[in-house]
Amino acid sequence: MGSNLLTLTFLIPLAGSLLVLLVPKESAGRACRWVNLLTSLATFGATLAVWSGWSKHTGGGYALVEDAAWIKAFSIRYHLGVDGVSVALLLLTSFVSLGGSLASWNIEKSPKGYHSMFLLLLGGMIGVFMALDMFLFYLFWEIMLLPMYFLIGIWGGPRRQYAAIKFFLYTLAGSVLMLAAIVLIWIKHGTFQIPEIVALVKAHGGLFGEGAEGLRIACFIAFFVAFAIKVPSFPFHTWLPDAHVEAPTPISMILAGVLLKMGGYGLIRMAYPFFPTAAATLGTTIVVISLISIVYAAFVAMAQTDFKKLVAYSSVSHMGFVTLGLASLTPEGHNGAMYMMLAHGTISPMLFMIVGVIYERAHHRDLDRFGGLAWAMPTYGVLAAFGIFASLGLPALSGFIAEITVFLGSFQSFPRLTLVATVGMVVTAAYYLITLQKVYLGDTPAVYRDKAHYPDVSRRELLVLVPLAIVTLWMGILPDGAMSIYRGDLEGILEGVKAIAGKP
Amino acid sequence: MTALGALLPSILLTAGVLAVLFADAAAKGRRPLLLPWISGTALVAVAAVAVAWLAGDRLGDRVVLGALRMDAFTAVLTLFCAVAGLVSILATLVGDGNSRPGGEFHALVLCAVVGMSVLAAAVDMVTLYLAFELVSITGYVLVGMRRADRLANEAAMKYVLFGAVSSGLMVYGLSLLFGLAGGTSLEALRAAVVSGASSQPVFVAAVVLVFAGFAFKVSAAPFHFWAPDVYQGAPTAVAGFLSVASKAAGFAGLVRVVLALGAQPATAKEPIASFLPWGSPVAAVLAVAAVLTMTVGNLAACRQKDLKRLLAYSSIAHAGYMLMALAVWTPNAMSALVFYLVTYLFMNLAAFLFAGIVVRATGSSSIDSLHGLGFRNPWLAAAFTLVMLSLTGIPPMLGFLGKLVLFESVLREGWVWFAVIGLLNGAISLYYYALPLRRMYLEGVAEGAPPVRLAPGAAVLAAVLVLPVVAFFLWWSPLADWARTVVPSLRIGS
Amino acid sequence: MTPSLASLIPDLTPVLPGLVFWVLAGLSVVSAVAAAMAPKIVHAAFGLMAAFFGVAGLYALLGADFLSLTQVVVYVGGILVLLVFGVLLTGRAKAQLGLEKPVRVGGAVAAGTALLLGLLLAIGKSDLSRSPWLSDLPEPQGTTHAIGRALLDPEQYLLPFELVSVFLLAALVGAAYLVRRRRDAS
Amino acid sequence: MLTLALVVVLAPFGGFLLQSAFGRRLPRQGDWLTIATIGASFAASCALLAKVLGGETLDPAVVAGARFDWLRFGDVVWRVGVKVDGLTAVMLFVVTLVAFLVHVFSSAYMKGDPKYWKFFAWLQMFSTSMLVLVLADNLLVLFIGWELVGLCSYKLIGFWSEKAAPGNAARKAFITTRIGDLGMVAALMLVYAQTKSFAFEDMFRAATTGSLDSQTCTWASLGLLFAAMGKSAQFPLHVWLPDAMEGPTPVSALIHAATMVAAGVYLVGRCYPLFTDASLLVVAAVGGVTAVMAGLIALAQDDIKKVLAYSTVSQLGFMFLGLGCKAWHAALFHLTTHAFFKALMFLGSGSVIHACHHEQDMRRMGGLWRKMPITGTTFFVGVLAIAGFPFVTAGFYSKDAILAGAWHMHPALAWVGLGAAVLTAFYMFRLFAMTFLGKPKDEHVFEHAHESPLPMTLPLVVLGVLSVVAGWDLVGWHTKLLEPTAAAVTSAGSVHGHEHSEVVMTLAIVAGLFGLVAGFVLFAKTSPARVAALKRPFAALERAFARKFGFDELYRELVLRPAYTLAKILSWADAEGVDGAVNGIGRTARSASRGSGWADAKVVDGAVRGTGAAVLAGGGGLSRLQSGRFRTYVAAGVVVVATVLVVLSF
Amino acid sequence: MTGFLEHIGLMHFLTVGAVLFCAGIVTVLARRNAVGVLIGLELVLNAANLNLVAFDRFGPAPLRGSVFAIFVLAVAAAEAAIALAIVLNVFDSRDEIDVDEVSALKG
Repeated sequence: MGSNLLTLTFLIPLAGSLLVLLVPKESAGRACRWVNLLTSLATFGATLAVWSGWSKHTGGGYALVEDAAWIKAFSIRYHLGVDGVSVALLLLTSFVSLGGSLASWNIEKSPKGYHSMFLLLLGGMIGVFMALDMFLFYLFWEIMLLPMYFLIGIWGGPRRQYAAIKFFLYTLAGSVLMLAAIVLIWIKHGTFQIPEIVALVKAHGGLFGEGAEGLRIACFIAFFVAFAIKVPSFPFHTWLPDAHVEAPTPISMILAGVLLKMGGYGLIRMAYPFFPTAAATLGTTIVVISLISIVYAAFVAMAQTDFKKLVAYSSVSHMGFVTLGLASLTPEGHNGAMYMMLAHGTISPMLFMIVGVIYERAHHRDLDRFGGLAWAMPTYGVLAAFGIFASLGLPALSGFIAEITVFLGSFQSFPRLTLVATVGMVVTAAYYLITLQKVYLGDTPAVYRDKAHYPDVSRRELLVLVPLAIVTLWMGILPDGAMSIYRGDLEGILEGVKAIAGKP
Repeated sequence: MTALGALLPSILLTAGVLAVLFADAAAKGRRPLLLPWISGTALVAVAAVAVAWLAGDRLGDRVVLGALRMDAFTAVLTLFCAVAGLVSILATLVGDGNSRPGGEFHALVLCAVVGMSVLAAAVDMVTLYLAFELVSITGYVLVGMRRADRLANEAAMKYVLFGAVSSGLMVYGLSLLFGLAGGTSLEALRAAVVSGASSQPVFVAAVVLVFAGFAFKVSAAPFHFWAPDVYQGAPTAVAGFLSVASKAAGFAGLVRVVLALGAQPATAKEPIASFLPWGSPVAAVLAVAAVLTMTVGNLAACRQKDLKRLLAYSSIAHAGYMLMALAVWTPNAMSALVFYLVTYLFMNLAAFLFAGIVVRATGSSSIDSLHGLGFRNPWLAAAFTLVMLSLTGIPPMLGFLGKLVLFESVLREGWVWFAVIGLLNGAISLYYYALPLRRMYLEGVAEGAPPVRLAPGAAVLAAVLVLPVVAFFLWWSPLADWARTVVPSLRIGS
Repeated sequence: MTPSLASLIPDLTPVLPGLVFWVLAGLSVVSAVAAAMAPKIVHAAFGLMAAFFGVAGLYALLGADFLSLTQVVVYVGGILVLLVFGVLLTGRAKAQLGLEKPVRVGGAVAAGTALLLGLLLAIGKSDLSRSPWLSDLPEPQGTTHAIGRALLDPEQYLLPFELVSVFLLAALVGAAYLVRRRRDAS
Repeated sequence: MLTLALVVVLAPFGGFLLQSAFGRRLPRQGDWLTIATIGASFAASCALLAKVLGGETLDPAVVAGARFDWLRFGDVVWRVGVKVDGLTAVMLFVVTLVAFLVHVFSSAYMKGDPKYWKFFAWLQMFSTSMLVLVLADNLLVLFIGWELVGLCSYKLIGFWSEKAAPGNAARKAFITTRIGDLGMVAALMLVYAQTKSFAFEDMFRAATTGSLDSQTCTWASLGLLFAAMGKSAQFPLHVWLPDAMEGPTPVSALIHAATMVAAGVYLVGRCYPLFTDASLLVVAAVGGVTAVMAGLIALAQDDIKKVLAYSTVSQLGFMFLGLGCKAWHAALFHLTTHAFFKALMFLGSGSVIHACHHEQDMRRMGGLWRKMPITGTTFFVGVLAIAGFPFVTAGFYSKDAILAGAWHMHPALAWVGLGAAVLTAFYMFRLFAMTFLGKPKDEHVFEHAHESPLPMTLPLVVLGVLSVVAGWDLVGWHTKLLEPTAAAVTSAGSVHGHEHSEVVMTLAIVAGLFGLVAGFVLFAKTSPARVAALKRPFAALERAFARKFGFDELYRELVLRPAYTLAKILSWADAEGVDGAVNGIGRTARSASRGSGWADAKVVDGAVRGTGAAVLAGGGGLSRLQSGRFRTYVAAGVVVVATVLVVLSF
Repeated sequence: MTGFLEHIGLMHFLTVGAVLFCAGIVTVLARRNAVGVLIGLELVLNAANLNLVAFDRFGPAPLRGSVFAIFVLAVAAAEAAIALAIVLNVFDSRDEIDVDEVSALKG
């Protein structure tokens, strides 16, 4: 097991981030773009290697484990490992980041800073998905915050400072709660290692021993809030629209594509397995929160006039499915939630790229000022329609499979509440079609007709959009391919949780 | 450890004072760089002695001359204050204020360090009071050093008047304690407290009054009002010296006094989430003060427009966190306090150094003067950002470790709500620590702004301070273990 | 002097210490209040002087002869003179007016009385009050000799004694520096 | 047998891929390619029909082999496969035939349209998804086909989406059907929760053996009905169909006559075992009401395509009525016959519109028979068929069977059916008379009219023949096909095969003839002035019919407007409320009272800003305390010490 | 009647001390002139000294209080000197020593 492939995987982006800084000043613009692209490619390759490494690993538990003592005083270990769930999300991260690095091709404002922050962010994200020591997990979680603050803050839109500080404060407040919970666990049980804690929970039927149910629920809430801010679910979602509207296109892609999945991953890896009983008792509240996220965000999206804000709210709505699926504690629910993470992880970057393409040309995102773009830019129109219908949940595309599986799963545990969620499908259809019609159909105002300013989608942009479309289609028609990666481990985790939570 | 051995640091420093004064007189105005050299060597010598004490085990923690307890804690604090003094002197050469101070400046700094090292070791009320006052009056003069500057004068006046009144309260409190203990030594006081003196109402009154004095010294609420005005009026290096050295000495003195007063540590330890352990009045006062100080520091800082005032409120907030450790009062918490003090030293000195450099370069200490610094001098801006984030407690930086160790010790005692308030306070602090970042990076650079040049000396000093802030993470456990060794010598509760 | 005069005055010896105490206490308290409330700062300074004398008397009553003498010499002779100089030097200052606006004085007095109430309650309730009467205590001997030995005895107060020398040096240097006419352009 | 089924589906799908990829560059923009593929599919379905007629059914072994595991959850496996039985064979035949004819018709009708190739691509995709829907062996794949059909109809209705109206119509269609689909999703969830599988066999076995309790069955079947109402534009979800006429006429013919709308009926037919008596009653009620309502509305329409659209809605109502009355066999027979003559009439109206340069208002037409004999005659045959002209037309047999079934169930339902039949005959003949008979009302239109070219008239003739022949039990084709499936599908249902009760037949004949004669008298013979006079008393009624009973306005007020305002309020709340949660009720109440519209100055924007405001307010308070004056500093300290002393000493 | 005259106990001295202490605090709060504050300060220190001497006399340990008082006295002297120097500086730079006017640094 001595392979240190995992360390390599997250070191490549960090090394790239430093390398970019050393690029000579005058050719800064062109050179660091390429460094960024090559590093992202290398990272993607590394994740593929991790995938094959993982598939060759037989026997339960985590693959490619690297475990070394790090800080003896606090029994913190440099403990990395992957299972099906992490591999799937690692692949998603590197794939979306590859698209992101391509999309950040013409960043003029101090490119060296931008690309080094970009790669630092990538390193942080990859680290989060493979850390098995809770302290290391927290470390990566925070490392990722800093570059995101600068990326939104410096290269963002007009109100970027406000959006950046809001993003930073929200996530920091959440992670501070998580830190308290992590330290409490360490105090009571003396370990930061996730596998050990899960084993403890399995052995004693819950952390903190008998009679500490109140503390267990408090800790679960701490974890849940920290991750719900990231997901984001209903009460904590207000940072997302601002962050998205102000972030530059490639960063919105990564923000939507990967950062939101960390919340879900955290719930799957830590919140539910650590406190199954608390999860069961709070099940109904979580479902209600998810329902509000789905339906509320869909309605708010309908009233938006800024294209990007609309897509942001639709992300909130779709991510509501993740918490809904997880709360149902059924095989379909869990698999559906994970599938929604992967599906949304490919569809939303595509949508943000589409918004980015038109923003780069028109320099505004006001829905009412667009019209008939499908005729002015045909291929762009087709791709946009594809993205919109994928996000709408049209069958033969990945969105549909995820929604249906989550519905089937959550119906078994919360029949009446799930019916409320189906309303979301109609509202989503409504606002997306209204947008499609406002922006792409109808008559084309003169300004969008001249080819000079509004050329059709360029080869580079195609290189970003088409792979995402292909994956969405593949995941829609043959879902078992993607699902087989994480199904085994995810259901193993679910069995563990259900055994203790006492759910039928 | 002979009496003379114990007094070695004070002797060296006093010799330094005399040497500086004579050199200044001899040089008659032609102020060579001799003066900083003399004071520098004196301080380095003292630091060396302290390190020798720590390395060797000859400390034997005996009480010397009836007033000084030479244990590891004293050695650490002496080393701490010597280093702080040295850095402050170097910072003055580099920062704002007159960069070629006269002999008096060096003399006063050395006297202050004498006071601090004695305060850290004092186990007798009289010595404690004297050392406390020595540190204060040197502070008053250092703040008022720039005689021509209206603001400096105003700051000095407020500082001296507020300080005098607070120490007046303290002396009155000490007099009452003297009555209870029947003797001036803290040992006698401890004996009295153990034999039930703490149940007397006058004891509580005395505790509150004594705490008033120490609250002034460590700028804890409600005696923190002087700090923002003084830090803004004083030269930045002096402000840095006050915020680190005199505060650390204040904490050391407070530990000694609480060691005596809080003989029974917070006995009533409900298992979890008991917010105010009314076990002993000392713990209650400290806990309330901690929460008050943290909140005041963080809330007020959010509205600041001036960099030095912001750093003042930030140091008040950090005093609040340190008071938390005192309120919890367990061996674990004490080692966490020492650990936090070390992290606080590096962070705060670096922050005030950078503030000094910026004020010197741009002439004004308002946060807006940082405009576009990120592009005008990337390395300085990057270092300043790292320090700011470390003060907030963002991981891989040093500040996070300090907070982690601190909150771990608080949580271990089951004070969950106390820890949560602290953590949330930390989160709020991001808002004002990010203000400078915003000015430096997020607002782009005005074309005409001149690039800010960093003097080589300042660069070296900055590097020395910032390096541990970032790299400390790698060898974190040695410091944690070492901090743990310091505590047993304090002989708490035995 | 005819015994009649002596006999006129009632034999006060048993009551003398009490009488002296009340006189001195009265003097101190009244003069302290005067120092606080006097409209002109000069009157406040004189009030303070009277308070110093009252306290010096109390020290003598308590048998601390050396201390009452030092009190008179240092406080009245040194510090009071210093303050008076301060008052005169800043005489030209616009704000020669003595007291604060009435509402602030009222607030100050209220805070003061609250503090006094708290202190007296605390002291009253604790068992300090059951200490023996002054008159029952043994006769006080001269204290100067004992103080002198205490100051230089390494087991007692030798260290503070040395420390106070550094302290005074620092004060001297500092004060001199602050008030030196601007010889240099610092 | 299995390969045939696969060819039927994959041929048009291949056509779609090729056409959308290379359509533009192919000669004649690839219309021949698509016609060929749909032709192949039609041939395969004929072969399949012959095989099934020959009694050969798919042996289970082959079928099982054809299945493959699509998704696995724990121990549950979702299998996906193909199912061919009598019902499927009939549906395949109908769909592919009509699709083929529409392709041929469009090659002429759509000539010269800039996006000519794109039209055929989407026609192919539509056919594929319809065939997937029909061939699916489980409810999930059926649902996938169902939604894809919705997508294609969105694309085809909104084909000319440069103009706003088609775009809005397409969106309306998609969203209304999507609302219906909610029912399908609910049904899916209900069934899956208990049986953990979607395959029809498992479902029906569970339904019959009772492992699916009747309560779930009823709710599931009502869900399916709701979806069917959406897709087949039954009352109250019918609002989208008339607007869908914005699409090109061949689209209306293919989608809104034969296939898509029929999918609803097919769904109910396929999942018949799920329907308990209670749900069947609802089906019948919905069918009946829709038949009558649609008939009345059709009466008052002047646009030729809108009349046909409402007649489709009415006929579908008829079929649902039949299904509701357990006349499963009759309803599906009517489905097939209706497909033929309705497609005929739509294409006929297409050729009329094509001839009169896209003139759709009947009031401007008249006397076109002389100018367009073939279209005229075939159209006349269609009118007779739909009116149920006795013994000759197919319509008569199928409608009669439904009425017989209805009569058996409950006489009242039969009378509703008869009423609808009269209305159908009446408005159909009115349409025919106004278009083809009488004097031409608009010289310019009449002048210009000419007979359509061969590719448009040939399909009309074929459909004309079929709408007559289909009725005769030539080769007893529908009995052989539908009977076995009927037996398999309905439990001990009292399904009447073909037996006529004489009373009903005579009534049906009388109703049909009466309608035709009345139509003839009123519209061919009497002058328009007298007709107007006759109609005057019913003017108010007519206006109500014309405005489709105000359903559009009703929905706009009840559903759309509240939805938009709710969205606006929530969006404002999100920016102010949830975000500004901390800034106190007072301020939000005040800004809400001042005409809430989020446009007013953003008082406090966002939770961080909310908490931020609180923090800043706190900071503000403190900085006021930091007044710079020494006095306040000491006072604060002393006050605190004093209070602590006083408190602690008590 | 004469009882209250003979029996003078520790309480009496402590009370006088407390009154002096509070008078000092009131002076500090009430006086606007910086020198006035110094006067108040001296009063507070005197009160403390009085307490020390009183405890020394009534308490068991010999003469510890007086030594402490002497040191307090020394400190008071030095402090007064420093404070006065600073006040004079302030007077030089802005021609007034009114504690309330001197409030440029605030917020």
